[in-house]
Amino acid sequence: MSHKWAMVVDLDRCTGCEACVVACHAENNIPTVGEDQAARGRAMHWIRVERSWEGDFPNPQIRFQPVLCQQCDDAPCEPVCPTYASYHTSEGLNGQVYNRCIGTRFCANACPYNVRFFNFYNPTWDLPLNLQLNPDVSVRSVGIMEKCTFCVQRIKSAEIQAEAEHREMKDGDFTTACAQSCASKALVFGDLDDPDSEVSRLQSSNRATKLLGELGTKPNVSYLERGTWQDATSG
Amino acid sequence: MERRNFIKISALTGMLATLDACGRPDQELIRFVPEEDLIPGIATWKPSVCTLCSAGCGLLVRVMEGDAEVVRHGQRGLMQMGLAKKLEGNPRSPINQGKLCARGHAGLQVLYNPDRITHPIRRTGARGSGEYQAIGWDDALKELSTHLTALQSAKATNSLSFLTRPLSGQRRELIERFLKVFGAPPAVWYEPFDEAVLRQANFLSFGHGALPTFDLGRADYVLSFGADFLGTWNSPVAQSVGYGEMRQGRSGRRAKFVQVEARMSQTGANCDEWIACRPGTEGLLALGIAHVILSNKLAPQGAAFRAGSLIAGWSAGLPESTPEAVENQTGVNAAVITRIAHEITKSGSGTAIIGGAPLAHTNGLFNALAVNALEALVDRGRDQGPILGFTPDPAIGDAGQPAVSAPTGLAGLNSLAQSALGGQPNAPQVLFLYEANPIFSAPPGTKIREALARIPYIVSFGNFIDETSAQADLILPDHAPLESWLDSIGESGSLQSVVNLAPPAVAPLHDTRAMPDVLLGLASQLGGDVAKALPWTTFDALLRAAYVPLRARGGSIDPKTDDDFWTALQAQGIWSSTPGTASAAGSRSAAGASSPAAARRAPTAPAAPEFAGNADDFPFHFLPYVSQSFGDGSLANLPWLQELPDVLTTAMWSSWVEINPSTGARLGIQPGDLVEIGSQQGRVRAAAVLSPGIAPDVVAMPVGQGHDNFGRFASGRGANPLSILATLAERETGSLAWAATRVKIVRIGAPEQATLTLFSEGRSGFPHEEESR
Amino acid sequence: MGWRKWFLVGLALGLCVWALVKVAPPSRANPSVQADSRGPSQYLSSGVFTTAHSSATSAVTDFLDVHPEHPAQPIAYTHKVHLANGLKCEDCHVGVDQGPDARIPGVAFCMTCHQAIDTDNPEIRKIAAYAARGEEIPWVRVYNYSPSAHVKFNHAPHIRAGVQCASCHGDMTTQTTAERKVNLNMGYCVQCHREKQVSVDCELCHN
Amino acid sequence: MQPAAERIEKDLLWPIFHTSVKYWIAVGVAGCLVLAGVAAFGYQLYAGIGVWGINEPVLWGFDITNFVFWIGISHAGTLISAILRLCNATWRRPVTRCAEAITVFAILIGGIIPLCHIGRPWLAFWMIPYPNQRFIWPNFRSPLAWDFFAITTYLTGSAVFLYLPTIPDFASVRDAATGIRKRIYRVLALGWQGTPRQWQRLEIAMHIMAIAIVPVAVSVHTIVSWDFSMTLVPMWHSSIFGPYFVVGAIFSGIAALMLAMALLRKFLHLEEYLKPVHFDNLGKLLLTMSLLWFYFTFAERLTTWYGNTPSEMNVFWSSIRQQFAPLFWIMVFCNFLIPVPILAVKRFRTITGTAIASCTIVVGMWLERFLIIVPALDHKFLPYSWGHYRPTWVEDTLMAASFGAMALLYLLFTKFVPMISIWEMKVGLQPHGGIPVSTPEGERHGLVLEGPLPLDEMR
Repeated sequence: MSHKWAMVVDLDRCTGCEACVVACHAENNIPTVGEDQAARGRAMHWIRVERSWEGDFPNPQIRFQPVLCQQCDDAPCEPVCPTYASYHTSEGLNGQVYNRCIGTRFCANACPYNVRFFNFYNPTWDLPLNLQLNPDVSVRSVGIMEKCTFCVQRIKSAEIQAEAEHREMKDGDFTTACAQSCASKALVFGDLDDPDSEVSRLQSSNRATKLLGELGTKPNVSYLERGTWQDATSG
Repeated sequence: MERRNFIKISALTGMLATLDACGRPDQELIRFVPEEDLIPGIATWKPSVCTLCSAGCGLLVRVMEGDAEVVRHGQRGLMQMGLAKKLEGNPRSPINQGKLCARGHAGLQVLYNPDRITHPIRRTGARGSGEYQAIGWDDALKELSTHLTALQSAKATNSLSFLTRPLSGQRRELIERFLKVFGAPPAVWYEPFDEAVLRQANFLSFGHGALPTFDLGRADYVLSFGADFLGTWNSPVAQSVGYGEMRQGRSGRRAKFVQVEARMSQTGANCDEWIACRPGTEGLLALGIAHVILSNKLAPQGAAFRAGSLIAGWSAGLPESTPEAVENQTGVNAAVITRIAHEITKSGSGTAIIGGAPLAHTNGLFNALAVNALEALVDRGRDQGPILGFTPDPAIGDAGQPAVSAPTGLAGLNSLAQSALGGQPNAPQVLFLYEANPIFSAPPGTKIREALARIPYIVSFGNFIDETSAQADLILPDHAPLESWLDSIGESGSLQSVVNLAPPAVAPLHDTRAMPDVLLGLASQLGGDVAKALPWTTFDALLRAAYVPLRARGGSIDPKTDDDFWTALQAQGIWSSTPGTASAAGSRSAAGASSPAAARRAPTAPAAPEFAGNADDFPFHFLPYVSQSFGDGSLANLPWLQELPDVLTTAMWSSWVEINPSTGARLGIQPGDLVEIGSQQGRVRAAAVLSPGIAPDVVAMPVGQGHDNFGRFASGRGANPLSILATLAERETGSLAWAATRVKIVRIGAPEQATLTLFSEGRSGFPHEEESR
Repeated sequence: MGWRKWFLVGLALGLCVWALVKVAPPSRANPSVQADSRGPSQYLSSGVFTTAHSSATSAVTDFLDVHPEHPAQPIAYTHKVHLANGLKCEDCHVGVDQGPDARIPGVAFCMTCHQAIDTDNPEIRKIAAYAARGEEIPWVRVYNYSPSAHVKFNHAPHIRAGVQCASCHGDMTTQTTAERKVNLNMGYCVQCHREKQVSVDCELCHN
Repeated sequence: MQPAAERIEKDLLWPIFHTSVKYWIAVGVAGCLVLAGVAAFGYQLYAGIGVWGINEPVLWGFDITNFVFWIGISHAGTLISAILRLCNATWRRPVTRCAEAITVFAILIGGIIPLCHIGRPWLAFWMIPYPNQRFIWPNFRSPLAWDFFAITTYLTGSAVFLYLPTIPDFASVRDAATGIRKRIYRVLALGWQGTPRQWQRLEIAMHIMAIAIVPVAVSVHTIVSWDFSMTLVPMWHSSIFGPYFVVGAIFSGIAALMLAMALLRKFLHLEEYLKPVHFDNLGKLLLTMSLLWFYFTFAERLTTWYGNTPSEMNVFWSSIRQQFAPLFWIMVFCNFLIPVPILAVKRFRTITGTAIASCTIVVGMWLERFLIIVPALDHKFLPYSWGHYRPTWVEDTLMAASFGAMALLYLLFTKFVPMISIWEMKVGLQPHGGIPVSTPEGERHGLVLEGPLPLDEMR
């Protein structure tokens, strides 16, 4: 059975707590770059919570929007890579093959969402912080581009598990680290090829939009817009 | 490559490889025989308890085999052992329901922190000089027990003091017992942001001296007075779960959420309507809304039960608090007050929450009682009873929720300091320090630093050097939480009683010992009554004795024998009572009326807040707020949290001051400028952030940075707002009124002189930054 | 005009030295260090784990995909004998059919049999000595991937698919201590996957 | 009045056999720059490319700016000399060689820069399609792969194009030199004897090359422009980029050429060969290109402004009004406002005048590359992730090194090869301005078929 992995982000549920950000760091061996590097704009957050202000005191409006790799069907990052390090996997993910990456950084320039992150140095962990590293995920070295993989290591192990139990994968067998940690259930991950999955259901919501959809990148991450409050008193 | 060359090269390089391997320390270390039998590459999930805040979320720890450098019987070596790789929420926990917040995930970095103290050390240089010498556990404990026996023989047992943060569960129980039998005064539970005021208020209004539990998933209208309930207040994960439901969980019913606060918090950022209210007048605003409700008969007057009767003039319909009058006091438009009163009563099930800054004023208790009364008035529930409830206390010994009576927070700290400085006969001779860092987190007025300098012998159980434990003479490092037996008793966040209990998830990495085990060891060394009162040799024995009785209550675990119960409890990590019965017991009810203390109490008259510093010299209210990442600063040494961008300002690795753009324009302060905040107590410097989400007469600053001695990740970074707080206390409960300080603000220099690291370098969305660009 | 040449060469060298000395790489290891106190040492310092190679040699061997073919082991173990005595691979290499890695048996495991069997054998005495000291036997890995390959291999599915151990590890019945009979490089994997018409999607192994 | 054949021989071989102190100093300085660059690169390899100023989201900075700049410079020589050869402009003769030399060296430098800029240079060979057991090939959909092939083709092409017409001159050096030099030049001259058949073949070969190199040259810079325009990045994704880049390339190329000519004329005392008429002609060409460049720039900016797409306007204003405005307006001055008057007015179109214009244009065109690359990356679609780019000393050093390398290669070239084609000059000596009487072939090629003057006469 084929899979089409996708995520739905409900902006009405998102509280901007950033649990997803740290969960991602923990799951995917993302290095902390330190203050001076962060100041140079080299902090690595595969998922970030973008915040925008509208209006002014006393009525400021704030919008939170988690942005991660949109796993586009027509990804601008893929064709530009001269070595196929960035390519489209058989399951429709935007794969990033670390050991094939020679670091032209073309993919990150081509990405409209700025969700690709470059290892400007060999990442370091002061001992024994290295013991926190997840053995299922490779630790990237200098000169390599990296990005959200939809926790492909979890996908793989879930597939292997299902195969070992001689069954098809089902919705909820696994989820990504960010979605798993999301208390308000703003992030939902699943398989669009499974019509009964929750993502399939949510994606058909009339609040669903795509980030920069007009660019035609066909993202697999959908956003559900914020709702509004209907005043019961004024009927 | 051709076969022959291949062999040649491999021979050569193989040789070289072995050569350069010889130089590597990890090759020289011996390998210990593994202690447990793990299958490589396969993860096992072990329950644990999150200790990074007091909410008591249940954890599942992903444990996998790996090589670690450990200390066993005094020797360093490599061992194949189970290593914690990831923390997840425990789905069994009724509190966090399998979810986990940003802080929680970073618990891993407490365990693996490079700055942990790896073995007992004794101070050799002057206090705070950082000169220590390693010392064996036996010698350390001997030294300690000799000091204690000296106190006993000198009949000065009451000059032993224990300074820690509010704990729950058996650690608290153990400490209390130890002190009691030893003859020492009760421990000082200090925490800058303790919730004593709210507990007292809830005790009076609802008969539960505990933090509230809001079933937000069912709410139609949430009116929050300063409570950052999605970020840092009470039980954020539980409340976030409810929030998600109240927004999109029910088709066709989306609750309205109104936030009242002077500085927009992360929670406030999510609201539908944001109301800036004059600091400290939240209670008056609540009464204003109540007035409209009562005068328009929008809700039956008796609906507030006795929560209302605690407010003067309630029965008369609060004639004083007309919207117009309240507008003058609070600065909130009368029309808005009236509208909200109508909306909240008509919306279905509304609820009012108070937390954070409103409680941290001299009139905090009044604010709390007023909001509680409003809550009682509007929260009549729709179908399944009111939104507000209380987690029933499983009543295990008296180890449940921190008692309101104990000398909590500021009061306790003050008395400790005064007795030490005053040099009375009962002045502390020996001080135990555990998980409290008052030198960093207490206002300078408490003189705690000077007081500690006077105490002859200080023992710290901390596993990090921080400002306070740097004063210690002897440091007996505790295990990291994931290496220890953990237990906690849920105070809020669930309508079932919840008991978390977990065995160590991983074996200890360093030569450390759990504080409870050390105390028990001490007790047996001291002998006599102390030993009799604490017969257990290890903490887990104590835990078992304490929690096995739960089996009688049924609940989530229902085994045949005590042993089964004990093993099941360890395996699941959670015991929770059966929902139905529990919620009935826990839900707010007239039960409060029966609490005598409340009955005796005279109705509270509206009170205005007092502030330290007059409005002319110090024109701004100073609002230090609990940092999303660092809490009260005790988590500032976790790199993941340091590099986590603050969601509103996107600041990393630094602290900042939030100022309203109009104020900035008036004082010629540009975004990123270095500014100085001065109060009567002192001054701090940080970079300015111009934020539309703050009132013009308020400046806000996150707590957590500004450590001068807290490991490589936190030291010398940012500034500590607590260090300029006045020692004002809430009038009745005496807990720290941390929002009652007034300050002035001066521009010092250009952004180049400040260190503000923003994750969003580009147009951050602050309209004013764009203009300045 | 020879001296001029030398003068210029000297100038050039001087410039190079200046370029090398002037600035060292910005700190990654310790965020709290100041910008001016940066030095290259942190990339090698033992207090820090980095993905960099421990030495130039290891970098070169890694680049050339070169491995010692028959590393010396602390114990002169013989697969030949054990297999001849009817032991199966997974008896000792536990977990190979359950997960990604196969365990290399530890001293405790060896002693379960060798408490009794063949105790006079000097090699077995060595093992006993390890056990007595409470030390693990420092076996040397024979088959492993360089970290820079960023490759994840999982034994279990291969075994379920009926791949013989020998097809990747050589015929152990003829070996004493393990030898790297097969150079497990990507070409080897891909070839087999193609023959068996298994997916050769990069992310099957690289993530 | 044309100098006599002997004078030509003597003047043009002079620099090869005589070396001045100035020359050594120049070589020394250029060499130091190159060595510094090598050192900086080594340091970058050791520490990681983080020692550059690039960051998220500006992942290309000085590196690609210089890459495009040098590829641009490389477009003068071959293209011009090819075109001039094909339309048989006789005044081209003294110009062609130094032009072709510029091309070869610039493309060489431009080709090396991408190898230095990638994160893991030791794996650069993966750009080459070679059969391997992993069954992996380069991604031929990637503009970078196209670049790789385009540049290598252009490099070999122009190298040959430079070498062919040099063969007879190598022969003359060979005959003039002694000892080891003689042997070296004998090899280089490929046993040139100047027989009619050799002349004929040479002519045909040069003709083929001249025709073949033009489309290659055009394609190269078009492909370079596609590195940008094939993406969705605002202000990059534009169909005008192909011609725009080619024009810009020729523009900067001619400027560089004229600069080189002016310097050669001064230091190699070629006043009688590189005459004001050459600068005048090329000056006119430069003027045309300047106007063309302005037209393209104007068209590009105007359409963007008129289209008023928010994402594009962010980039637009950032370069016209906000942080990049100073650079932008300097560029306009350097590329248009300063050179046009100088080149348009006959009185100013002197050697000095054109040299000044060329200088400003070289600077201006470098700025143009920078302004195409950085502001766009700086202001991509999501304002939250905008960034800033500040180059570090490493990038500065590498950039200086690229100029140093150009100077060094050129200096060495002048030392080993006559900078003006001796035999072509001699052809110019023929009566009727080099239009011979004999065979129709000769007429087409403007060449005398009695073969060159016997070389022994020249001593």
